[in-house]
This record gives sequence, structure tokens and C-alpha cells, in this order.
Amino acid sequence: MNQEAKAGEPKPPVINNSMRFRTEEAFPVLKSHFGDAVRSLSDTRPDRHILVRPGFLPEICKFLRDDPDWQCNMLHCVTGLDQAETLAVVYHLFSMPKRHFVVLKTEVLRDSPMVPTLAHIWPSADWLERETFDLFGIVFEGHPDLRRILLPDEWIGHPLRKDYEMPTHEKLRELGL
Amino acid sequence: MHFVPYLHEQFLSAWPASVVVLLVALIGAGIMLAWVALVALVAVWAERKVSAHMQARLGPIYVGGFHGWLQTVADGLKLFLKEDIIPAMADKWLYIQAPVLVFGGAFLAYAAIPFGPKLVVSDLNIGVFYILAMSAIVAVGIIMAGWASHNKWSLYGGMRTAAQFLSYEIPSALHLMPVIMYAGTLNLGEIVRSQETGLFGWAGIFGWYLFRNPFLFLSFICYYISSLAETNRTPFDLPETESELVAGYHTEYTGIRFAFFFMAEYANMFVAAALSTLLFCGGWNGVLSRNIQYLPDPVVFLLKCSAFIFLTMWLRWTLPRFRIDQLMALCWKFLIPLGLLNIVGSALWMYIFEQV
Amino acid sequence: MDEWLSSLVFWTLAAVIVGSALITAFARTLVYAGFALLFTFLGVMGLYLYLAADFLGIAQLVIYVGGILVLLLFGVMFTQGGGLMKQPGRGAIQIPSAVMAVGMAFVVLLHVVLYTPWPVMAVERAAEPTTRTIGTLLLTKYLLPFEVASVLLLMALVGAVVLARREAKEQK
Amino acid sequence: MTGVGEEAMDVDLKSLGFRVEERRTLASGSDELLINMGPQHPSTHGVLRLLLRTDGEEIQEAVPFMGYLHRCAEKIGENVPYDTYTPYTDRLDYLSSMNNNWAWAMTVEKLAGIEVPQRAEYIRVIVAELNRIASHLVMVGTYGLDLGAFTPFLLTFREREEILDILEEISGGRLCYGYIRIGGVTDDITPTFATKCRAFLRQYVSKLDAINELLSYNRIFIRRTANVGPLSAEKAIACGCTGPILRASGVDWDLRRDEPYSIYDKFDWNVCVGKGEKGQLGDTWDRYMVRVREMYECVKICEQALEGIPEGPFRAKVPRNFKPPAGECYFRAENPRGELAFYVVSDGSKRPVRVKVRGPSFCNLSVVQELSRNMLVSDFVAVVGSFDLVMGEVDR
Repeated sequence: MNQEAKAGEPKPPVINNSMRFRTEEAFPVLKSHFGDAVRSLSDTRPDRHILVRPGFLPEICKFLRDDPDWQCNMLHCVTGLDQAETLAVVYHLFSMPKRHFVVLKTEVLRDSPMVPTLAHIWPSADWLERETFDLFGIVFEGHPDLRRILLPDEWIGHPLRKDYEMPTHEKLRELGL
Repeated sequence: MHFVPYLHEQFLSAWPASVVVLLVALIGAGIMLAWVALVALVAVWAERKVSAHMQARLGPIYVGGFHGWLQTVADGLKLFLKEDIIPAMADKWLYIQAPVLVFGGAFLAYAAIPFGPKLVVSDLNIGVFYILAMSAIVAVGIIMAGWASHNKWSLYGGMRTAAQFLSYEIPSALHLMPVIMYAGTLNLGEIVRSQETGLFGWAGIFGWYLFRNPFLFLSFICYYISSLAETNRTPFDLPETESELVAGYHTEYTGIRFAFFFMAEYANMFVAAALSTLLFCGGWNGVLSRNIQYLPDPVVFLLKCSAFIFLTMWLRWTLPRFRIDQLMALCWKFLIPLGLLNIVGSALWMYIFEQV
Repeated sequence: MDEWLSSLVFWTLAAVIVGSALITAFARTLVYAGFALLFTFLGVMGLYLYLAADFLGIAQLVIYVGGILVLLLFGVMFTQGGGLMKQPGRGAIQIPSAVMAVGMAFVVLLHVVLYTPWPVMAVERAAEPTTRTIGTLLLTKYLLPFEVASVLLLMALVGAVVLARREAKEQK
Repeated sequence: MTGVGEEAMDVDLKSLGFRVEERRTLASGSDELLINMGPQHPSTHGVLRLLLRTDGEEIQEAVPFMGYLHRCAEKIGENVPYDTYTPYTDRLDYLSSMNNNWAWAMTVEKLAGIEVPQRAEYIRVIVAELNRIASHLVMVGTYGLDLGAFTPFLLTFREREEILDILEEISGGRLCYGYIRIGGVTDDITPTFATKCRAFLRQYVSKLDAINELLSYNRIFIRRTANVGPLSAEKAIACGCTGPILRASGVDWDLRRDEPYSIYDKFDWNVCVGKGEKGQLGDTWDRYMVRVREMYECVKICEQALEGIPEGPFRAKVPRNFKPPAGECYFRAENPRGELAFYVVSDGSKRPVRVKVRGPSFCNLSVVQELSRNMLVSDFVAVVGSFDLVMGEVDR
């Protein structure tokens, strides 16, 4: 990319968008490989994401990591998202050799938010998933060490859910926090 | 020691001799205590100024007017007035005893240091050995402090002290051996006197053991390194590494007890500097022959000590610190073999060149 | 020097030695025992100095306090954190055997004290250095014992190194 | 009285996060020691708490505990308008506020498609690189402090003060600036800014050389850091390490060159990569030295940017009641400690639905547990120091 930039062609008007997202290109590939497990490609902008079924997430991720066309060797970010009726987990997969991002999203029910872990695929998932568990209450199945990471172990509730209510001081004192 | 009978006969003949002895001993101890405190105060202030100027800043500047010379006194007063905390889980008796032992060991060493030809509290025949022995008490005190605090970091500090002290006692004694061989005595005053003239009768700086032969020069450097380690100064300040062990063995100490540790550190620094001066750098002998020495002997001695203390501070504010295994490797693989070599080398040199 | 002053020195030292030795023997924790030993050694050093054996006194301090005691405390802290010592039960068999052992030792010591011709010599000058005498004796009259002792120590040292090496190898 | 090490026997190590469960029988027959390093330990640089399991001086394993500085940065993000969130980003990695502001501004600009005037871009580059120098200076100084060298600490802080003076002149703040706003910067640079910057940069390189001489190439320092805690490139990538940590492991990767946001493609500078000169690749010396070398490069970038500041507006027109279109956006920027990324979801209203801060220190810290195995306490201090953690960013 550096060479391209140096070649001297004027930059497109919207600057600050040098990150290469190849989510659109990834979608048909994943669809053909995993069929129904890959649900849809969102039309959000500026970034799009692929909605996948939670059960197939590890397989899809393993494919994206190991396939020579994708080589997503870094899990850049894992985050939760409260979408009112469902909770979602968003994964930003990055490939250092190919220099592209693929964004995956998976949705789970509020009541039983269970997503398989990716900690065995990328070690960086370990802490990022712990954080998502801590703040959203999404349980990552098979995670080696799913404990709260930012909040105290005795904390009740998951604060980044939209329906979370801040406990009053009296309540906190009761809990000894 | 001749002073006491003299005093007794001339002035206090009415009193029994034992009372006079006790009286003199008490007064001497009092003077020494004041001296130790003074050394610590001045050294702490100097350390702060030296470090400040090395770090492109000014250091204490307000208290007392000229360059904040009263700063240490103010800090000392603050420490006296601070709350004295004994941790609940600490071993109270040992906790209280430790600073006393550490300071006591450092203080006792002063008894044998001659500040001039006659200016010594107790002119011991085995002065060198005595001073080395007193540092053992300091080490036990530090271990005691580390244990009694009931803090794991302090315990680490104590254990490091034990390992470090045990190791570095050997090279520091070994590297003093060539000097003792030359002087033929353990009396510090005698050792200084034997440095008045050197090879071919050259006086002044050539009489100093430092320049007598290459082995002694090497010995001096090694001794200086091990004295740094014995007084827990950077780069060997492992028992109190603030970045690893919080503050090592004195983590839990506050107020006056902490002040004792602090004073002991600077007192020890002076003792180490004094030993370097007395044994290797001619003590109170100036750089020229004694016949043309204009400064009083104690002043020459203290000037040399100050130079060594400055060197110690300079090193502290320049070097990072060693790791414990590197410290041990330096001692056992480098300093101790060199010490043995220096003893043999010096003996051969004496035999061949000086026909002793 | 007055008679009473020297007796005062002697009895003070004796009290320190015996007192701290008792603490060493009866302390409930190993660390206390170790630290009490320090005062025993200091007292013994005082006795040596009092007998004008200055070199011996200081050597006592350097070796026993600087070396052995520090090592001892080091070991105590490394193992079990110097916690409570396991006190053996005072069974019926132990008391008579203890009394027997102590009694025998006492008899032997008493015999030695009473029947040894102690060479008593008044010290003329207190400032007489003993180092030269000791050094000369070590290199002449007692050369063989001195060398035997050093060879023994060397063997102990090598043995310790070998043992420590083996342990380190086994760990890996 | 109980021994200091006794309680180690009674706790469930697994529940504390230790990976190695089997308790080793020690050679001396004694127990392992559980020690808390932090949250008030001098060398954890803030409120990181590390629980160490040690055999004498040797650490078996160290488990980090965070959250002592958790200030709900993400929750606050959901409750304040976009432009109001800028001051909160200051407090993430409080040693590099400019870079945080910038990353946030660029994220929102990407989301809303705002074009930033060229003058603002130049100013942003200059202040961000100055802030990067200031941040690295803190690391270099405190790292010396970790290893017992006190003097470099004050020398670097002296230089940092100069930078803070310059930044104060244009932004009014000395730690938290809030200077880079959505669409540009708060205020234009002052007339004396450029000359002050040049004067500083001119003398700065020689000061840096002096620090190198005093610390970086000191033999004790090298012996303390070389071959200590090497991190392989594969592990660094897999664990999500970024920034100097990644580069020190030999990965030639810098967003400013490889994904040149803003105007970084206009400058001529080099990416500093660890080469394992003094020991293994990716050891603590490399991690330290990458930062020192980056400071030289920052000076180059700053000097070029100062030459090229164009005239023009310093801020794009952003409506007072700013509402970006609905959508989601992920953007990352190369901060002094690694890649700071923001993930923003917008529903078209004044406030974001979700703000996720992907702090570089958080991911970098996750390697520490792996690295801590069978390491001396002193070495561990060196390793933790070399990661240059800012807890504000880890705990958010």
C-alpha cells in the first residue's frame, strides 16, 4: 500500500479509511463453504459484517485463519453488542500478510447467551472474551478460564447491557462492595 | 589507651580508676554517636545534592538558606515526629530490635577508625578485622528486620542480604590480605604509618598501597566493588530494590526506626570509604611527603573519605542494578579467584622486588 | 583496673551468654533461637576480648556470626518459614535418658575443670597483639592439624558442590 | 506465629487463574510463596496487580488482575454525544492523550465521512508525534527506574516537560489535551509553535544520544535486559500484541506505513524493528530499544511536517448538533503503545449505541502470564516494565 500511495495517484476524498475491509468478498466464499451457517451480509456502512450462526463460529474462524487466501492470523477485537432482543458478539479478524479485515458477527438470545470460544484458535481471544463475558454476560463455551476481568468477582450483573441498572449505594454497601 | 591513666593521674586522682574508665568510655561513645549522626546528616544532604546536580536539577534548596543544608535535619525531625507503626502481624520484639542492631553494628565499627595518628577511640591491634566483624552484626540485623516485618517482600530483602553478605564478606577480606601482608599488622594506625614511604623510599602518593604494585591496585578495585556490595549500594542494592522488593527489609518501618536504617546505611558508607582510605590510599598521609603536609591529618583523611563517598554516590546515580545471580557470579567467579591471585601475586612481588 | 569492674564485666558477659543460650535452647520458634544465638556469640566474643585474646574474639564473631549464623538464619527462612518447631513429647523414657546424658557430660566437664593444670598468666600489657603468636604457632607447631583441618574443609566444600549439582540435575 | 509462606497451601490455584496446576515439590522441601505484586507495587506502573507464585526468587507463574482503574469508559461512551467523548479518550492512555483523541476523531470522521482540512492533518501529525515522543520518554525513564537507574528517569522527564510546554501552548493542557476534535483541531497553532518545536527537536536528538549512552548501551543494563523474556513473532501476533511489542519481536509492521492513515504517506521515515542485537529476538532489550529508535523517527516526521504545514482552515465544518448516519465503524491508529482501535455503532442519533475501546495495553498485557514462567523476580520486573502498560487503557 505504501508503494501505491507513493506512486502518486490522488487519494479518494474520504481520508482516514486506509483499512482494507474484505468482508463483502469473504461472504460468498464463506457461504459456499459453510452454507446455512453463514446467514447474511449486513448493509451497514462504512463497515459491513457477516452474520454467522454461533455454533459454526470456530469452524469458520479456523477456515479464515488457515485458508491461504484469507490468513487472518490476528483476532484484533472481540466485543459484545446489545441489540435489544438479542445480544451479539462482533469479531474483527485481521490478516497481517494479506492486510485485510473480515468482520464477523453472531447473535445469541438474551436469556441463554452461549457462544463457543475462540481461545484455542487465537490466544488473544482469551482476555477479549473474558471482557465480553464480564461486561455483557455472554458465556463463551469451552473457554479455559472464564472469570470476570475488569469488575470484582462478586459483581452482580453485566453493566454494558442496555437494561443494566446501576446498583444504589445502599445496595452496594449491602453487598460489601 | 594511654589517655586514661594520664587523665586519672592528673585530674581525677580522687576517683577510682574504674569510674574514670567508664566515664571516658561513655563520653567517647557519646562523641562517636554525635559524629555518626553528623556523618549521616551531611552524607544524606550531599547525596541529594550530588544526585540532583547529576540529574540536571537543584535538589533541596530552601530549608536553611544555602542550598538547603538544613533539609536533612528537617527530614530527621519529621521522622522523629512521625507515627511509629508496628504491623499487627509483625514479630514485635525482633521488629524493635532490628534497627538497633543494624545501627549498633555500624556505630561500633567507628570505634576502630583512626581519624589521625592519635585520634582514635580505641586503637585496636586488629582494627581491620574488627571492622569486618561489625558488618556481620549489621547483616544479622537486616535479616532480622526482613523476618520480623512479616512481609514477603521484606523477607526477600532479608534473604538477599544473607546471600549477598555471606558471599561478599569473602572477597572483601581476601582483597584486604595483600595490604595486611605488606603492613604486617592489623592495626589501622600502623597500616597508615607503613604507607608513609614506599618503594625506594619515595614518599607521598608512592607510599600508598594503591600504587605499590599492580596486584594491590587490582585488589583496591575489587575491594571497592565488594565494599559497595557489603554496604548495599547501587549497583548492588538488591536487599532494598525499590522497583522489585518495594523497599526490601525496611518496607514496613516508619519514623524513627526507619531513620535508624537510613543512618546506618550512610554510616556504613563512611566506614567503607574510611577503610578504602586507610588501607589503600595512605589514610591521613597527603599526596606529598609528610614533611611538607600543610593540612591537618584529620582533614586530609576526611577529604579522601569524601572523595570515596562521592564516588559511591556517583556510581549509584549512574548505574542500573545487577540481578541476584549476576551479583553472585561476579563474586564467586570473578572477585574471589582474583583475590586469591592477588595474595599470591603480592607475595611474589614482595619477595622479588622488595626483598621482604 | 579495679577488681570490681572486671568482675562486673565478667558477670555481665556470663549472664548474657547463659541467658541467651537458654533462650536458644528453649525458644519456641527456630528464628528466635537463631537470633538469641547472636547474643551468645557476642558474649563469648566479649569473654575472649576480656581475656586479651582479641584476635580470637573477633574471629569468633566473623566466623560464627558473619558466616554460620547468617547461613543458619538463611536456611531457617527458606525451610518452612521458620515456623513453630515440633516439640517432642516429654515421654517417660526421655526424661531419664536426658538426665543421664546431661549428668555424664557434667561429670566429665567437672573432672576436666578440676584436674586440668590451668596455666594462669597475668597479662602485662593489655595491648599485646596475639595475631603474630597465633600465626607463628599455626605455621610451626600446629602446622599438621591446621593443614588437616583445611583439607577436611576443602573436602566438605567439594562434597557440597557435588551434592548441590546432583540435585539441580535431577530437577531438570 | 505462622510462617510467611503457609497460606499458599490453602488456596485453589485454578480459581485464581493459574495455568500450571501441579504444585512442584521444591528441592528444599518448602512451599511455594504466593505474593501480591501490586496494586501498589512501585514497578507495576499504576494499579496492576500480579499474583506471583514463587520458589525462592524464581517465579513459577504470574497472574495479572486488572480493573482497579475501571472507569466505565465504554458505558460513558454510550451516554454522551460523539464530540463530548473526546475528553474521555484522553484518560484512556493518559500518557498519549493526543493520539487517543486522534484515533477517536478519525473513527467518527470515518463513520460520518468527514473530510479533514490539510492544515489540521499536519497539526495532528505534529502533536501526535510529539506526544509519542513524550510517551516513549516516560517509558524509557521509568524502565531505567525499574532496573535501578534513577538518573535517566529525570533526564527523560526534563525533555518531556519541554514537550508538555509546547503542547500546553496550543491546547492548554499538560496531560489531557482534548485538542484533536472531530473534523480538525480545537484551535490553530500559535505563531511561536513552529519555532519552539524546531528548537526543541534540534536539541532533542543529542539528548537522546546521551540517554542511549547512559542507559541503552550500559553493560549492566544490557545484561539485565538481553535474553530476558523473549517473545516470538508468532506468539506476539497470535496474542494480539501490537505496536512496539510486535515490532520488537521482528515483525515489520507499523500502521503509519502499512495502512497510512492521515498524511503519513507523505513523510520519509523508517519503521524500527527489533533485530535481537544483544540477545534473542524480541527480548526486553529489543522492546526497549524499539521505542528509543522510534523517537528518532518521530523527530524526522515532526521536522518534515513542520516544513509542510499549509495555510487554510484548521477544522472542517461539523454541525453543532452532530448526528452521524446510522452504521458501524472500526478504526485503528498506531499509538505509542500499539494499535488503539475504536468500534462505534451508530443509530443515527446524537449518541453512539456502542463504543468499544480496543486498548493496545490490554492485549499486550495478556502475554505477561505466558512470559512469566520460570523467571527471576528481577527479570519479571524488567519484562513488565518493557511492556509499558498504562492501566488507564487496560481497565478503561
